[in-house]
Amino acid sequence: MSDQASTELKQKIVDYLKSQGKAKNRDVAKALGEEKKLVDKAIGELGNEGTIEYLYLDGSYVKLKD
Amino acid sequence: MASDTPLLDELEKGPWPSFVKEIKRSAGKSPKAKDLLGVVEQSYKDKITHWKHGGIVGVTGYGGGVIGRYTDIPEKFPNAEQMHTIRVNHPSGWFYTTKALRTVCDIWEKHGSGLTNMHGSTGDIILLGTDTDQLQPAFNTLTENGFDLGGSGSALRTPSGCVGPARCEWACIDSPHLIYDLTQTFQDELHRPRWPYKFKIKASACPNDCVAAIARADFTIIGTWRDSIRIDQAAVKEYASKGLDIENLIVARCPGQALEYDAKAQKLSVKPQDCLRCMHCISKMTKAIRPGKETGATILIGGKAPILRGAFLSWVLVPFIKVEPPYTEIKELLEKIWDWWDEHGRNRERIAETIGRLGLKDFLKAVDLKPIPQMVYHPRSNPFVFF
Amino acid sequence: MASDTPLLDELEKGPWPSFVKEIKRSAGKSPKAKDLLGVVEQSYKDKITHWKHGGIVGVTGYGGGVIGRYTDIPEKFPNAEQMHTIRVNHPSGWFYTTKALRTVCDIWEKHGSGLTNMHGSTGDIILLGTDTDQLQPAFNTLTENGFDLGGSGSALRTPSGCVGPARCEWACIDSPHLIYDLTQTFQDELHRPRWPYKFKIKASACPNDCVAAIARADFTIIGTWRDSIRIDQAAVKEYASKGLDIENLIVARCPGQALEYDAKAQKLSVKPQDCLRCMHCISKMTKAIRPGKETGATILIGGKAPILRGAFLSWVLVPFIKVEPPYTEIKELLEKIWDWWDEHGRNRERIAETIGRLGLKDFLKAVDLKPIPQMVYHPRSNPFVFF
Amino acid sequence: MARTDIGPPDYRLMLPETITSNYGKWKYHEILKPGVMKHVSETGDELYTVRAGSPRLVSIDFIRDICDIADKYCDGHLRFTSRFNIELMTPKKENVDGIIGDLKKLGLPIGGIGDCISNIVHTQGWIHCHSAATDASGLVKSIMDELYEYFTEFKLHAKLRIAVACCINMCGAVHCSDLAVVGIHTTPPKVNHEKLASTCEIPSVIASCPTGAIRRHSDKNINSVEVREERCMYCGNCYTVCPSMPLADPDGDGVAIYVGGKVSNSRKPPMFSRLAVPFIPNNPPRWPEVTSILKKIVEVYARDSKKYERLGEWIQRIGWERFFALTNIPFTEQHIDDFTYATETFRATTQFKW
Amino acid sequence: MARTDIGPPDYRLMLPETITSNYGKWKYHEILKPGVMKHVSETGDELYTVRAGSPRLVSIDFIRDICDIADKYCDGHLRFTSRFNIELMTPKKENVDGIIGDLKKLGLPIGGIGDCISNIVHTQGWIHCHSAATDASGLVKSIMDELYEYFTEFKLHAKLRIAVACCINMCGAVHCSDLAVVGIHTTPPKVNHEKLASTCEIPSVIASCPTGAIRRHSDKNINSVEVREERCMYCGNCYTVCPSMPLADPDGDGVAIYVGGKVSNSRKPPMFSRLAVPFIPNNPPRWPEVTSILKKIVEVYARDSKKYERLGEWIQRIGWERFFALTNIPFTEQHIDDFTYATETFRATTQFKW
Ligand code: SRM
Ligand code: SRM
Ligand code: SRM
Ligand code: SRM
Ligand code: SF4
Ligand code: SF4
Ligand code: SF4
Ligand code: SF4
Ligand code: SF4
Ligand code: SF4
Ligand code: SF4
Ligand code: SF4
Repeated sequence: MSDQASTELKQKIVDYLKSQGKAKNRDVAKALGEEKKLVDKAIGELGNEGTIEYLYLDGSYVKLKD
Repeated sequence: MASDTPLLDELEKGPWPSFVKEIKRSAGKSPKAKDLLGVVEQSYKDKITHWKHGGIVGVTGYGGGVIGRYTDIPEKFPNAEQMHTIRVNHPSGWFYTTKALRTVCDIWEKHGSGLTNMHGSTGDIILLGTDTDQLQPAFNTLTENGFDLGGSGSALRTPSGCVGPARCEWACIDSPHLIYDLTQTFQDELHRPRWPYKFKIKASACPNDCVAAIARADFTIIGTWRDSIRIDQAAVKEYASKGLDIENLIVARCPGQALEYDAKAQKLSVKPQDCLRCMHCISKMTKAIRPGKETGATILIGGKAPILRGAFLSWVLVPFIKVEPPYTEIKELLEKIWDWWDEHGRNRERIAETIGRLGLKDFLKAVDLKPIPQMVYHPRSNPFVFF
Repeated sequence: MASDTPLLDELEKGPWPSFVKEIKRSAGKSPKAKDLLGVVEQSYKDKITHWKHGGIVGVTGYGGGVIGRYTDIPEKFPNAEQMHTIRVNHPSGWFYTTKALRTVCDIWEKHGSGLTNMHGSTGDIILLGTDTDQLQPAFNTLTENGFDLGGSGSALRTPSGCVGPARCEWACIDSPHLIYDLTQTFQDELHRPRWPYKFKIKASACPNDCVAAIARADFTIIGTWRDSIRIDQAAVKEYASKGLDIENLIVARCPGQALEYDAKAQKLSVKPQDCLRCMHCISKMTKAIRPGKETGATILIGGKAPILRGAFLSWVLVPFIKVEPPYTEIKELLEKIWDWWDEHGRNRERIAETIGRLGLKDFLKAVDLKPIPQMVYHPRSNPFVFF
Repeated sequence: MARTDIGPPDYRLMLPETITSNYGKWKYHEILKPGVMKHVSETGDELYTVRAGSPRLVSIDFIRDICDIADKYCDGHLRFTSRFNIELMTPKKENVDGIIGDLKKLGLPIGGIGDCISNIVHTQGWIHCHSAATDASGLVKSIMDELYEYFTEFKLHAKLRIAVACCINMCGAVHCSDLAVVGIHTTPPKVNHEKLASTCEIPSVIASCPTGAIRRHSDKNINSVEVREERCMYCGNCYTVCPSMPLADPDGDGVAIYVGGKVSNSRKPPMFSRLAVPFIPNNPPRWPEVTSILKKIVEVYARDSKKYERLGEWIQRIGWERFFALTNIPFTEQHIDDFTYATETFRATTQFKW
Repeated sequence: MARTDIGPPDYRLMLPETITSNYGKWKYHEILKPGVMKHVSETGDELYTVRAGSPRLVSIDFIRDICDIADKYCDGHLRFTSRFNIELMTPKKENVDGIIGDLKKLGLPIGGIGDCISNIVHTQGWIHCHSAATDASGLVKSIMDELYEYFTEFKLHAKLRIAVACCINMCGAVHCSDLAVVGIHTTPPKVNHEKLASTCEIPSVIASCPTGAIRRHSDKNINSVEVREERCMYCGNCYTVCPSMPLADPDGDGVAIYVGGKVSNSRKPPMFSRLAVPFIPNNPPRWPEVTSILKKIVEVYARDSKKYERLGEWIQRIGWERFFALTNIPFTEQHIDDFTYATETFRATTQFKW
C-alpha cells in the first residue's frame, strides 16, 4: 500500500456511493469504468480514513459512514 | 440459597472440564460474563437462542474481524446487551510464548468479558463478549502488542496450517511459514470484504491433513512428494520382529496395491508408480518408511460446508507444485482465482459453487491451467459435451 | 461397369458377415431394398442421414408398433420414399421353430422389402421397409399366424428376458415365463400409448443380467436368492487339483469378503450374511457353487439412456420378492407405479426422472413401500431434510 | 377386422425337446472351444450350443439359410441371443462339427462365448433413422473386421462388450458397455424458418431444450425460433420434437468413444461407460481412426489386465490417469464433466498417480 | 490512528528452543502412553509432548493457569492443536510427569493422541450465535463426559473424530467427521411481518431461498413475505440474510447425527458424514438421548471394526444396511437423499446384504 490512490478517484467513489447508498467494490469499479484493483485500494483508504464503512448481512457492501 | 443457574450447574459435574465453570470464573470479575451466564441459562430453560442478528460494528478501516451480537432479553441481562466477539489472528501453528498469551489475557481483562475460545474453528483466538465502545480501544492495544484481527464477512478468512516441520517428521512443506507468509501478503484481502462470499485457505504439510483443509478450505494446500517413499529395511525387520502384521495391516491396506512384502526375507518393497501417497504405511511404520525427497504440494479447490448447494470437499487443481518462499506461483494463482470469482460469482456463492455453475473448463482457462486426468475421479459418462 | 455403390461395396470385404451383402440379396427381388441401398450409399457419400422424421402411420386400433419413415431424396430413389418399420414381438427367450421363422419370412417377402433386424435392441423382430398401404395387410397376416406387434411411442415396450431356466443352470426365476405372462397381461399398455413417455420391462434370471436389464429397463427384475450359496466340496477339490487359483481368483475377488479358503484341506466356506450375491464365484466355479434354494428376484426401478437428465441404472426398489405365477404382486406394483407416473410425470419424462424430480420418498409412499437401507448406497450427506 | 392383442407366440411352443424336458434342471456348463458350449442337466441330458455371429441386418434369405441348418441338425429349432448372435442347439455331440461346418460355409464366424468379444449391440444409423449422426451397421462391420480374432478366439481375461449407437439417444446399452461408439453432432440445429411454425408447436420446441438455448426469433416478423449457439450441446432433443430443427452436418457429425462400462453385478456393481475420445469425424465407409483406436485399447487392456478383470475393473484398478497414459489418448477439457452431477466426478483427494 | 494490517505475530518468535533447532529435522515419533508422545530428531534431540483436553470456552484465568505450567516446565512455551487441545512440550523426559500432575490438578484430562477420541471440534451455540438450533458447549460437555475413557485410554482401532455444530452452517468439519452432531430446525421461519420490510430487502429474501419457498405476501396490504411451508427444508438461509425470519423453536429444534466421515487421505479418500439419526429434540442440560446413541455407535464400532479401520471405512466394509442393524437405529424416509445429487446415492446394483 505504498502509493496513495488519487483523491480524484476517491471523490468519484464517494459521489457514487452518495447516489447508490451501498455497493460492492466490483460494481463501483464497473460503474466508474475504473480498474478494480485501484478501486479496491481507494476504498481501503476511504475505510482507514473513516469515510466509508462495510456492510455485511446478505454479502458484502460498502457505504458512506453516517 | 437456590442457584440462579440450576440447569447449567448440571454441566459442572462429570469428568470433562466444564465451560460453565469457566464462565463462572469470569463472572466473578466481569458483570458481562455474569449476565452471559444468565442469558445461556435462559436458553437452557427456553430451548432457544437468546441472541439476535448482529448489527454492524467494527474498527476503523476494517470490514471484519468483529462479530456484533446483542441479546434479545437485555431487560433481564443488561450487561449482556452487547456481546461482540473479536477474532484475533493466531500465530502460525498455534504456538505461543506465555508472555504473548498473558498479554492477550490482560488486554481482554481490561476491554472485555475475560472469556475466550482457544480457538475458534477457523483458527482465530476468539475474544468473547464486549461492548461497541471497547472495540477500537481493544484493537488499538492488540496491534500495539503485535496482534491483529482475523477475517470475517465476504473476505479472506484467517489462514491456518498444521504444525508441520515444527514437530512432525512427515512434513513435505513448511506449513507454518507458508501460512504466515500468505497471511501477511493478503492483509488487505483479509480485512476488507469485497468478494461474493468468504474464502478460506488452509495448509497441511502431508496427506494426513491435520487441519482438515480438504473439507474446510476453498484453497487447500496439502504437502506431498513426486518420487518414491523411502524404506529402511532394517527398521522394517524391527517392526516385523516386534510382531506387526505387515502383510495384513500394511500391504493389504495400501489403496494403490503398491506394496509387496517378502515375509521370509522380511523385506518390504514399493512400486512407486502405483503409490497414491496416502500416508498409511508411513504413519504406521514411521521409523521404517518416510515420504520421498522431492517434496511439494497438491493444490485443491472448493472445500466448504453445506450452505447452499451442498458441502464440497476440495478438488485437485494442481497435482504438484514446488512450495518455496516467496511462494510467487501460489500467490499468482490465488489472485487469478479471486479475479475470476469476483467477476463471475453471485452473491453468497463460494468458489466451488461458482465453478459448479459455470463449469470447471471455464475456470481452468481463467486461471491458466490445463485439464489433466488427475483432476477427476473419472471422465464424464454423459454425452452432453460442448465443442 | 462401375458399381453404383462403390462405398458400400467396401463393406462387403473382410471376415465379418456383411450387411451390405444382405441388402444386395434382397435388392435382387425387392425394388424397395434396391433403392434403400441407393439411399444408404448416398449417405455414405454425403456423410449425412437421408431419412426424414416419420409421419403418423400404423394399424387400426394400435398406437404403436410401426415406425414411419420417408427419405428426403425420393426423386432419386422413389421406391424408398416410404420405408416404414414393423416391430414384431418376439417369443420369450428368442426361441423359434424354423416353421415360425419361415412364416415371418414369407409374410415379409410379400408385404415388405425382405430386410429385417434379428433383432432390434429392445428385442423385437424388426421388419425393415414397407409402404403405408402394406401395413394393415402385413399386420393382419402376422396375427393370423400368431404374431403380434411390439411397442413403440409413449407406451409399454416389448418386455424381454434372458434365456433363464431354459438353458442356464443359474436361473433363480423363470424369466421366459414371467416375460411372456407380463407381455400377455399388459397388451393394452403395449399397444396404446398413453403415458408421459416409454416404459420398459426386462428380466434377467440372475445377477449376471444377460439382458442388461439394469441399464435398459425402467422396471428391472433380476433373479437372486435369500439363503446361502451352495458349495460342493468335492467339486471344489477338483477345481483346485486342476490348478484354479482359488485364493487369488475367487476368494480375493469376492466383493463381500464372504469367502474363506483353506488351501490345505482344499475347502471353501462362505459367510452367507456377507455374500452380496454377485455371481462371481458361481460363474467361475459352476460345477462347485450354485445359488441358494430360496430364490426370487430383486426389483429395481429407473434404468434408461441419457436423454434428458442423464442415463440412470435401475435402483433397488424391492430387495426380494417371490416370483411365481400369476405374478400378482409384481403386476400390482407395476400398476401402482404407472398410476403415480401417469399422474405426476411430465411429457417425455421417464420414471427415473420423475422420481428424481419429486423424490424417492413420495414415490415409495405412492407404491406402498417402506424405505430400507438396501435402496441406497449410503444415506444422505446433506442436512437439507424435510420433516 | 384383424385380431388384436394376441401377444407374441407362446415361447413354450418354440423350445426344442431337450430344453422342454430339462427346463430348470440344468446343472452346469462347460465351454468346449470358441463358440461351443455344453450344458449338462441333473437328468444327465446334455445340450450342445454353437454360437455364430450375425450382421443383424439380414435378409429373409439369410434367415432361411439358418433355418435350413436348424432343420438339418436341430430338429427345426434355434434361438437368437440378447446380442443378436445365432444359437444352434443339439443334444447330439456328433452334430456339432456339422453345424460349425455349415455355418462357416455361410461365412459366419463361430465364437462369442466366454472371455472374448461378442457381437456388437447396435442400432439403425443411416439405414433407417432420421436422428443418426453416423452409421451403425458400417461401423460395426468395420470394427468387427478389425477385432475378428477376438470373437473367434480366447484372447482376453474377461468378456468384452461393445455397443454402437448412431446418436446420443443410445438405443442399446451403450452407456454401460466396455467399449461404446456413439454418433454425435457438434454443430447446433439449423432452423428451417419457413417450415417451423407449420410443422411444430413453438412453445414445445422452446421447452424441449434442456439448456434453454432456444428462444423465439428476435425478429418479430419471423414466426420461428432461434438457437443461442453457445448454449447448445447438440443433444438433438429439439429435433426429436420438431423436424424443422435438423442437426445433421457432414463435417460436424462423427463419433465419440466411451469405455469401461459394464452391466453384470459380478464382482463390481454395474458401471457407466466414460468418455475416452470426444470426437472423431465420420470417415465412411470404414472409419479407420475409430477402428484403430478401439484396437489399441483392446490390445492394451488384453496385455495389462488381470484374469477375470473386465475393462472397467481394470481401469478402476490402474486409475484413469494411467489409462490415458497407456493408450496414448489425449485428455481434454471435454473429458471433464459439466452436466448435472459434474462436481461428483471431481477428484476430492490427494490420491492419484502421476 | 491505530496501526492496521500488521498481521499476526511471527510464529518463529513463539517456538520453543528445541523446535527452532530441530525444525524440519524430525525423524520419527512414538506414542508413549495416552496423551504423551516423543519426537526424535535427526540431531538426536528429543521432544516430549503432553496433550490435555480443554473445554475451549475458557476464561483468561484458565489460560494463565496453563501458562504457569508452561513457565514451570516448558521454558514459557506452549501450543494449541487444530482440535482445541493444549500441548505442553519439553525436551526433558523428567518433566513429563510433573506436567501431567499439574494438568490433572487443574482437572484436565490427558489423552487424545493416537487411536482414541480427541477433543470435539465445535461452535458457539446458545453461548453466542443467533443461528443456533442447539447449544454446542453443553452437548460437547455431555458427550465427552460419556465418552471420557475413550479420550484418556486406547480403546479404539483408529482415531475417532467428533464434531458438533449448532446449525447446518456447520462451522467446523462436521460434514466430514466420524461422528457429527448438528443442530437442526424442523419448523419453517416465523415471519415478523411488522419488521420485515424495514429490516430486510424483500427481493433478497425471496432470492435467498434455495427451494423457492418464499414469495411476496399474498395480501397486498402486507408489505412482507410468506413461506410455503411444504417447500421449506429449514435451512435458515433466509434468516441469515434477514433477521425477521427466525426459525428457532423450542419444540422444533434439536439435533441430527451424522456418521462415517473422514478427512485424511489415509487408505480411503476423504468421505462425507452421512445421516444416522434424523432428529432428536433438544433435551438440555444433558441431551441424554444423544449421548447414549453416540456411545452405542462407538461401542459397536469398537467391537466390530478391524485394526486401523476408521468408522467410515468400517461402515463401507460392512455396508450401511448392517450398520443400521447393528446399532439398532431405525432407517426412515429422511435417510434417503432428496437434494441435488440424490439419485447418485440410490443403489444401482443387486449387491446388498439382508
Ligand atoms: C497436533 C495435530 C496437528 C496440529 O497442527 O494441531 C496433529 C498431529 C499429529 N497427527 Fe494428525 N494431528 C491433528 C489433527 C488431525 C486431523 C484434523 C482433525 O482431527 O480435525 C486429522 C484428520 C482427521 C480425519 O481424517 O478426520 C488428522 C489425521 C492424522 C492421521 C490420519 C488418521 C487416519 O487414519 O485417517 C495421522 C496418522 C495416524 O494416526 O496414523 C495423524 C498423525 C499425527 C501425528 C502422529 C503426526 C506426528 O508425527 O506428529 C501427530 C500426533 C498424533 C496424534 O495426535 O495422534 N494425523 N490429524 C492435530 C491434533 C488434533 C487434536 O488435538 O486431536
Ligand atoms: C445367451 C445369453 C443370454 C440370452 O438370453 O441371450 C447369455 C448366456 C450366458 N451368459 Fe451372459 N449371456 C448373454 C448376454 C450377457 C450380457 C448382456 C449383454 O452382453 O448385453 C451380460 C452383461 C454384460 C455386461 O456386464 O456388460 C452377460 C453377463 C454374463 C456374465 C458376467 C460377466 C462378467 O464377468 O461381468 C456371465 C458369467 C461369466 O461370464 O463368468 C455370463 C454367463 C453366461 C452363461 C455362461 C450362462 C449359462 O450357464 O448358460 C451363458 C453363456 C456364456 C457366454 O455367452 O459366454 N453372462 N451375459 C446372452 C448372450 C449374448 C451374446 O450373444 O453374446
Ligand atoms: C429400432 C431401435 C434400434 C435398433 O436398431 O435396434 C430403436 C430405434 C429408435 N429409437 Fe430407441 N430404439 C431401440 C431400442 C432402444 C433402446 C434399447 C432397449 O430398449 O433396450 C434404448 C435405450 C434404453 C432406454 O429406453 O432408455 C433406446 C433409447 C431411445 C431413446 C432415448 C430414451 C431415453 O429416455 O433416454 C430415444 C429418443 C426418444 O424416445 O425420443 C429413442 C428413439 C428411437 C427412434 C424411435 C427415433 C426417434 O427419435 O423417434 C428410433 C427409430 C429408428 C428407426 O428409424 O427405426 N430410443 N432405444 C430399437 C428398438 C427395436 C426393438 O423394438 O427391438
Ligand atoms: C466462531 C465460529 C464458530 C466457532 O465457535 O468456532 C463461527 C461462527 C459463525 N459462523 Fe462459521 N464460524 C466459524 C468457523 C466456520 C467453519 C470452519 C472453518 O473455518 O474451518 C465453517 C465451515 C467451513 C466453511 O467455511 O465452509 C463455517 C461455516 C459457516 C457458514 C456456512 C458457509 C458455507 O458456505 O457453507 C456460515 C453461514 C454464512 O456464512 O452465512 C457461517 C456463519 C457463521 C456466523 C457468522 C453466523 C452467521 O450466520 O452470521 C457465526 C457467528 C457466531 C457467533 O455469534 O460468534 N459459518 N464457519 C468459527 C470462526 C472462528 C474463527 O474465526 O476461528
Ligand atoms: S498434516 Fe502431516 S505433516 Fe502436518 S502435522 Fe499432520 S501428519 Fe504432520
Ligand atoms: S503411502 Fe499409501 S499408497 Fe503409498 S505405498 Fe504407502 S500405503 Fe500404499
Ligand atoms: S442372467 Fe443369469 S440366469 Fe439368465 S442367462 Fe444370464 S447367467 Fe443365466
Ligand atoms: S456370490 Fe459373489 S459375493 Fe457371494 S460369495 Fe460368491 S463371490 Fe462372494
Ligand atoms: S441411436 Fe439415435 S440414430 Fe440410432 S436408432 Fe436410436 S434414435 Fe436413431
Ligand atoms: S440440440 Fe439440444 S441443446 Fe441444442 S438447441 Fe436443440 S435441444 Fe437445445
Ligand atoms: S454452526 Fe450455526 S449456530 Fe453454530 S456458530 Fe456456526 S452459524 Fe452459529
Ligand atoms: S429456511 Fe431455507 S427453505 Fe425454509 S424458507 Fe428459509 S431459505 Fe427457504
